[in-house]
Amino acid sequence: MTLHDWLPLLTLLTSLVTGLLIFFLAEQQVRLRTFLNMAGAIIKLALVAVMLWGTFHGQSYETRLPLLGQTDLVLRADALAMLFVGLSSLLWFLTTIYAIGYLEKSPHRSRFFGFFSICVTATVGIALAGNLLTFFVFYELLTLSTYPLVVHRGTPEALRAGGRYLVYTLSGAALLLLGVVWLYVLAGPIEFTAGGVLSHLEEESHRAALIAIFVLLVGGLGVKAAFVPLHGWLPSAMVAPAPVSALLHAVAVVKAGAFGIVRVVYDIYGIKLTESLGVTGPLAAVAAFSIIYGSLRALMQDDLKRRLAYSTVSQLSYITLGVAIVGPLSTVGGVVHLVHQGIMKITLFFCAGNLAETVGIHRISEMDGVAKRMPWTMTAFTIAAFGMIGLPPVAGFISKWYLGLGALQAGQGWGVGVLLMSTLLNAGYFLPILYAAWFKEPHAAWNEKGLKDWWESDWRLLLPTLATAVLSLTAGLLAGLPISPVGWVRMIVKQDYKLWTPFLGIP
Amino acid sequence: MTALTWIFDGLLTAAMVYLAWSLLSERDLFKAVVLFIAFGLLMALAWVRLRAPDIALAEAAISAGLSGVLLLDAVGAIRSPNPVPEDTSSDSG
Amino acid sequence: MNQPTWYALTGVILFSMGIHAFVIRTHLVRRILAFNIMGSGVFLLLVAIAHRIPGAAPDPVPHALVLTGIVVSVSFTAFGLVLLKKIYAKTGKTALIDPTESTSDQTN
Amino acid sequence: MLVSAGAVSTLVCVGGLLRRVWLTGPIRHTVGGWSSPLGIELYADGLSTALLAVTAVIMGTAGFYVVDAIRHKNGHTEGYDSDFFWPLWFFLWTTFNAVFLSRDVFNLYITLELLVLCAVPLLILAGSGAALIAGMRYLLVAMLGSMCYLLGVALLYAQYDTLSIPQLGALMVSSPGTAAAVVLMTLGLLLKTALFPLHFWLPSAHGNAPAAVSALLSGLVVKASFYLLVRLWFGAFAGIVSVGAGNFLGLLGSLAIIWGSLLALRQQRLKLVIAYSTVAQIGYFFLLFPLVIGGTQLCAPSDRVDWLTMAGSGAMYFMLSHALAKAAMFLAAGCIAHAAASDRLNEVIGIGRYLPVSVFAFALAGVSLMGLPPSGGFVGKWMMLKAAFATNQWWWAMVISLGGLLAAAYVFMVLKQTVVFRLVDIRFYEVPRGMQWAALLLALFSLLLGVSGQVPLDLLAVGSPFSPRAGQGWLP
Amino acid sequence: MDTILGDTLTPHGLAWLLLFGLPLTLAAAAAARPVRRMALPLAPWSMVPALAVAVWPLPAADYPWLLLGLRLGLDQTGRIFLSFTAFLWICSGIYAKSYLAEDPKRHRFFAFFLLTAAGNLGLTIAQDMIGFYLCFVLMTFAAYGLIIHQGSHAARHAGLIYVILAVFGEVLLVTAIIMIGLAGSGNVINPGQVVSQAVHRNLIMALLLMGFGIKAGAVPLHVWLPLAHPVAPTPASAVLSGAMIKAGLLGWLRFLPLGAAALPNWSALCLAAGLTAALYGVAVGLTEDEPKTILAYSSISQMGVMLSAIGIGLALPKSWPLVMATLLLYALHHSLAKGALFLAVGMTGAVHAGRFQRLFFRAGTLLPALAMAAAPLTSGALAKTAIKEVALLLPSFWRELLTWVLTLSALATALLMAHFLCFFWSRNETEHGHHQPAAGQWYSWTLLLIAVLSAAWLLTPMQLEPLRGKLLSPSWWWGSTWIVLLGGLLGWAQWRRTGRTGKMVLPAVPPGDILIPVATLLKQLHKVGYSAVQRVRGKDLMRQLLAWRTAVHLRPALLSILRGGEESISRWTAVGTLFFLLAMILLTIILS
Repeated sequence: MTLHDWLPLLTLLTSLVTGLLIFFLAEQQVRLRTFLNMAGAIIKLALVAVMLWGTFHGQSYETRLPLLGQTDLVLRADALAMLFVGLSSLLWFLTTIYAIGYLEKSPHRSRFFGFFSICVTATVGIALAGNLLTFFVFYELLTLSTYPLVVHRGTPEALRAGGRYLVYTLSGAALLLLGVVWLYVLAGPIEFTAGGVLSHLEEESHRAALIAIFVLLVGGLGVKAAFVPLHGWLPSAMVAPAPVSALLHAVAVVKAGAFGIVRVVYDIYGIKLTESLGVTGPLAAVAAFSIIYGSLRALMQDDLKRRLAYSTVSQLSYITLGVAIVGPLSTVGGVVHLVHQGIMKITLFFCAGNLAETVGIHRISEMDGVAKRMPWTMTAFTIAAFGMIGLPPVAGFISKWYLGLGALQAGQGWGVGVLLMSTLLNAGYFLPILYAAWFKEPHAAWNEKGLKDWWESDWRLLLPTLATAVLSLTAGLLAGLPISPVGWVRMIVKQDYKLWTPFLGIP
Repeated sequence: MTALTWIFDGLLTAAMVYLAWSLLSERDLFKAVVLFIAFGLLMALAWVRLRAPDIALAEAAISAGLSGVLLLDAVGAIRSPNPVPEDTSSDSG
Repeated sequence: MNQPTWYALTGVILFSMGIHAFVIRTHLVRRILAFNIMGSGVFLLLVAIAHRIPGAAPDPVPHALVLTGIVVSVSFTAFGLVLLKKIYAKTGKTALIDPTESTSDQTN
Repeated sequence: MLVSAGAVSTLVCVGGLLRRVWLTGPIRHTVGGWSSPLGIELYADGLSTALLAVTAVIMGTAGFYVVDAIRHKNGHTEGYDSDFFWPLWFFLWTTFNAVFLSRDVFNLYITLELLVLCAVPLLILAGSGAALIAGMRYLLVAMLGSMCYLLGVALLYAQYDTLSIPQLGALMVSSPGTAAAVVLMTLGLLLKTALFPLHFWLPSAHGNAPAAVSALLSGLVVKASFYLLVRLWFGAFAGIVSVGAGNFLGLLGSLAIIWGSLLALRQQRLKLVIAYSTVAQIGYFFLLFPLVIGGTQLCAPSDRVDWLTMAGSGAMYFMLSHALAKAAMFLAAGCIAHAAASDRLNEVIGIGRYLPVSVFAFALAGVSLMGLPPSGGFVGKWMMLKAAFATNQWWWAMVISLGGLLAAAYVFMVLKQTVVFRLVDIRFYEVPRGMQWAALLLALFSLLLGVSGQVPLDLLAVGSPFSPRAGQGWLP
Repeated sequence: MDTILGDTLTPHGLAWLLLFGLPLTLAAAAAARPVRRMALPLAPWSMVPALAVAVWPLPAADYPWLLLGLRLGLDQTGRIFLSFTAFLWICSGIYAKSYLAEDPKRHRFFAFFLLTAAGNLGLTIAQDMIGFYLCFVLMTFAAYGLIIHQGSHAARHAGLIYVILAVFGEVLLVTAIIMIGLAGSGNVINPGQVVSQAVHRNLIMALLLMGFGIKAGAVPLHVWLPLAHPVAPTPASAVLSGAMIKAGLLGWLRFLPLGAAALPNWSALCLAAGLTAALYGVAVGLTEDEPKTILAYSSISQMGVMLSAIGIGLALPKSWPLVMATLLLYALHHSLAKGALFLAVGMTGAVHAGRFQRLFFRAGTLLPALAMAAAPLTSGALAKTAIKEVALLLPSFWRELLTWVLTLSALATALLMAHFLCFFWSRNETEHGHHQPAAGQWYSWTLLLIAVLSAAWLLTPMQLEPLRGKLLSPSWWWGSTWIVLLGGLLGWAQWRRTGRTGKMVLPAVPPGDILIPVATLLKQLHKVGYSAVQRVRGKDLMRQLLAWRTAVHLRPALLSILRGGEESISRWTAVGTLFFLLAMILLTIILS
């Protein structure tokens, strides 16, 4: 075993060990806790950077530990995995800074940061999982470690939301487990392999079973990916503290679901099989419905975080739509949205949290003129909102562009219709916020909670927000670079899926 | 086997069944226990009939004797005036 | 029908009477009695089947089993009676209330 | 001192046995040189060794818990300081070992009776009226069950002239007498195992015993009669029981899962929640029967060896993990009750702040009950699910899944109560660390079963009773 | 690495970026509190490099790393567009500095002003679709800040209408460019062949015409224009009408398959829509009494003329170079003249200034108005004549129609300009309280007037040079003069007839005309839709399905089954019965 074989495991351990250590810290040991948090996040970032560099140059990293019979616990850093790992470790780093500022002086911080780190461990585990069982193990770990975060405040409302979260996610996981087991029985150990691993099965004799398994798997994953009507947990989970919402909506939970669907379609079933089973159509329909429904519901919310939550329901399904519209371009659009949605949505939640913490704003109707008080926060919000609408040069546009191209390429023009409809609705629920914040006069003095400083708020709340906003902007602006998210995804599509066509735009 | 033995066995088993029945349906507990001791003695006879003298001895001594005494003691104890329950409130604990 | 079979039949009858009484009687002493009757029935059956070959010496194994069984059932009886006395002393009851009452907390 | 010496020596012996079984396969030992049927023959294969090991772990850890509880007793005594406690404790341990090592139907009967005669006195040590009544009911149930069982034994001996399980397995043929014996023995054991709808005695017994005893009752005692049932159905009765019979037990098991879980959700005392959870989990174990027996008919002959062994090992694995987890839960509940002087759910609100270790132990054990990875429960569930699909019995897979969800419901119901903020601070009694860590240790063991699943699985496979080669008759 | 960087590090690569980046940087500076004092004086000059590039063009540059491969460069179209656009922005910028000198929100205005300018200049030099679209979006959304700058109710209403239409426009456009991109040109603007041969050609055409039509104020998508122009600050109105709506025209020029294939149906549609707009705009404008609104409707009318020229191009691909030259000329003329007129509206205080200034002001307003009315020697004459020349190439029906309508439109425009001038001048005399225009306003306006006079003649596209000589000959004068005179007379007469109040016989059409009924309809639809959605709201399917808590805690039936059931199976008799029953079932199963 060389260091190469241990890197994925080490990446996992950086946050796991941090989390476990933090559990044992007393509430008052703020400095030590902060040090541990930051050290863990930075070491993880460094390890991820090394692996990214290696993956980019064609190296592979794999840790294999015995788990059960012929099935190992496999952690493998392929390009798709690194996309997700890179996203989550970077955003973890930022969210940790944010959370330290956000939770200053609130109780139970050791518990919070402990579970927080474990949550990230689970996410990285999901990303690096090299087979279906490993994926499932971390998928469940994620559910368990997020629950304490959702109910962190301990209010009746939080407990209710936590209960809902559990009902949905555990039911989803039960479906998923059924699908996973069935698939293992049918096809033996399932290692994620580009192009799918089920090609050795005779499609005809197993057709019904394969479709049933697909439905189970996607149904199970769809709960976390917040497909309508499996999304009910997401809007109520917004009672959690803002860093948790950021985790739920951008980094970990919903992403895990969407990422799982990508894995199922590309690395388990393979495009060919998925298409010939005839399941892509219904999947695309579900995704389209979620996109529209989520946007419509978002339009009706006054609570800022609720609106953002429904927006997630809608945006998440872009990823699935990209996958379900079978084609290289839509794949690029869908998969890259995994990253783009993440950085944009986390910006929005950071902003919402910052507004709530600094000036006590929770509802959109209270946001009149807030940009005068918090121009930087609202600038970040504006950038991210434009990205969500899909306007250039923010990252969201790149996703939309490829999704649209892909839908047309696959001869599914209705997909473009869905995108446009969604764009209009997104504009419908984001632009009024921007208008109110920038152009309306404030009603009364702000309910000041933040620092009156040179900064408009606690710098730990502001800096991560600005960083992610800049990321959203650069991810779109520098899309031509091979190391930009979309460049990376193009590489994945080219390498892993062998679906490269000359239409991908820039070589 | 002779008819006599048949008759004896028949009577013995019939008596056992009858005794069992009556002791199980007897209203007076004390009487029931006495009937049970009698039943035990009949059982001992039955063991002898089945050529199991070792069991017969054991039955007479242990089952009829020891059990009988214990039962009588217990019946005596619960017939005595009802003691005040010490602490009923802790029952649910 | 031979003699052992006759006794075996008696054993079955005793067992059935015992089990019936065990279930429908509530007084604990009666239950313990019923248990003993059941036991006697089973033992009769066991010894009866030891006479598998008519005339030959009976199989010693069932005898050993029955002896052990008698010891066990006496232990049960004795322990049951001790327990009964304790219950009586504590609660003044000689019959079992339904378990839902003793777990008691199933109200709304 | 004596207590630790006893515990340590037993642990060492079990360890040695485990090593030998692991290395050389099943061991047979005839006590005093007398062979069956009169003599006592001891037999250790992978399954029994695993059970011995789990018993040793639970008894050892719970013993440690008790020692600490005695040392720091508060007003809320649970009867650990009785003079009878330690003798009964070690007798119980002995009888467990005897049950798991016996291999003839009568020996098993005797050991099972002895088990009851040790368990009920331990149960009533709590001394409350409810405990006495629960103990009495348990005793009566044991009486009824054992008599039925014994009648079955008599009927079997009458027909086949042997008591040894392997010999019976080779000889048994279908006949009304045999069928009656099978039914009587099975029903007697079902009653003792508290399978729905015959579970009525269990919640009050397990809910009213001292916590450490509840841990043994729920963790091990019900397993003993279930173990017997497994040995019989896959050893002696293998030629008799049909797919329908297996499905019948599976059906009862499924009902138990639903019924037990729903009632657990309705309880307002922590220990009763856990007790009803045991009712539900027992149902889970019984899915073993349809999975293995049904599998013989429903899957292709070439696959049978693997899948049936997998189903059996999976259920056994689930049982082992449940034993550890359930014991951990009761010990944790004991800590909570010790601190709050009550185990009513509305009086332990927010206790997690004061007893983080105990609540964490409860949560970890809950993970295992729900069958979430990484836990022993997950490994067992995984294998059972796999077997269900492999033998084309997907409906049992549904039940298995549902069971996990229902378990999650009541586990989180408790966790929710204990982790919530409490506005008014209430003083709790100090809970000694040893008690808390004992619970956590067991929970961690249950988790460990999931992290390194292969070793115990290999152990279970040593002379597995579920392999079609081992059970001679039940292949069509 | 070189392939990724493209031309980024070459001098011209950096120059292009500077051209685009300078206004952007200054916009950011204008928004940032610490440096905004320094930013404002520099603001107008940040557009000078753009003008310089229009004069001395640079080779195109590629930036593969930016967006999906940005390409900046200038062709002939771009050059002319860039020159008048940049010029107008510079003039407006200087004007605005004085005009808004005391506005407390001037920094915000300049931030948006510069952002809009950056977008407008950028889209002129963008040679790839995504770059073009990016700049188009930037311009569109930044202009919102200009429109609602005053913050009045009317301004907010105009802003709302504008932004709704803008979002629709963006959606249509992005669809169109996605389709074009997929049809074969990737990201590079490559009209003509690609669109004309695309499978979805008609759809793409419709999307492009509507998408850019919103910005270009094509009827019936023009409704934002008469609302937005009057409420925006004057310099903003000038660029809105002078430069920004031309961006829509540029979009058509860049993306439609002009010169590639003859599309008679689309040509007919464009011609019809354009001619209708040309007349409709004037007709509605004549009923208005607000100078800026009148000018806005005039713009609608003029854009209609340009759309009909596009229609000509769609019919005659071979003559496209000529048609395009005409269009460029027309756009140049209209942009400068309309810009000058709008700037004049902001200088009404001049009538109270000295005599010379008043005279200069009057003459200065008359000049662009005459140009609009195509008086001889003006740029308008050149542009209109060119279009008439081009119209002669059409087949007979359209040729006749176009000639007639163009003549009619010229007359109408003259009438409208007379209406405007009478109105404007008279109002100046009656109204008081206007500030004297500052020096910067005079100075920038004068600069623009000079351009109105000269630019069309200096920058006449090569293809139209013969026309220039023709127009200078007096024989042509009469032909155009009588129309101007007639129109002017009619306008004056009308004004006199209504008693110098400008009140019309016809009731004034509210600005936004067809928007009013449409808005009412939409409001009703919204009400119905909203109540329908409200009804569905809260009925979350999954919540109903998975409400185990409800099931367990609230459903009394289930509760009583649970409790009663557990109680009844706990009685010993029940246990006995169950025991017996189970035994019998198992026995039956085993024996069967």
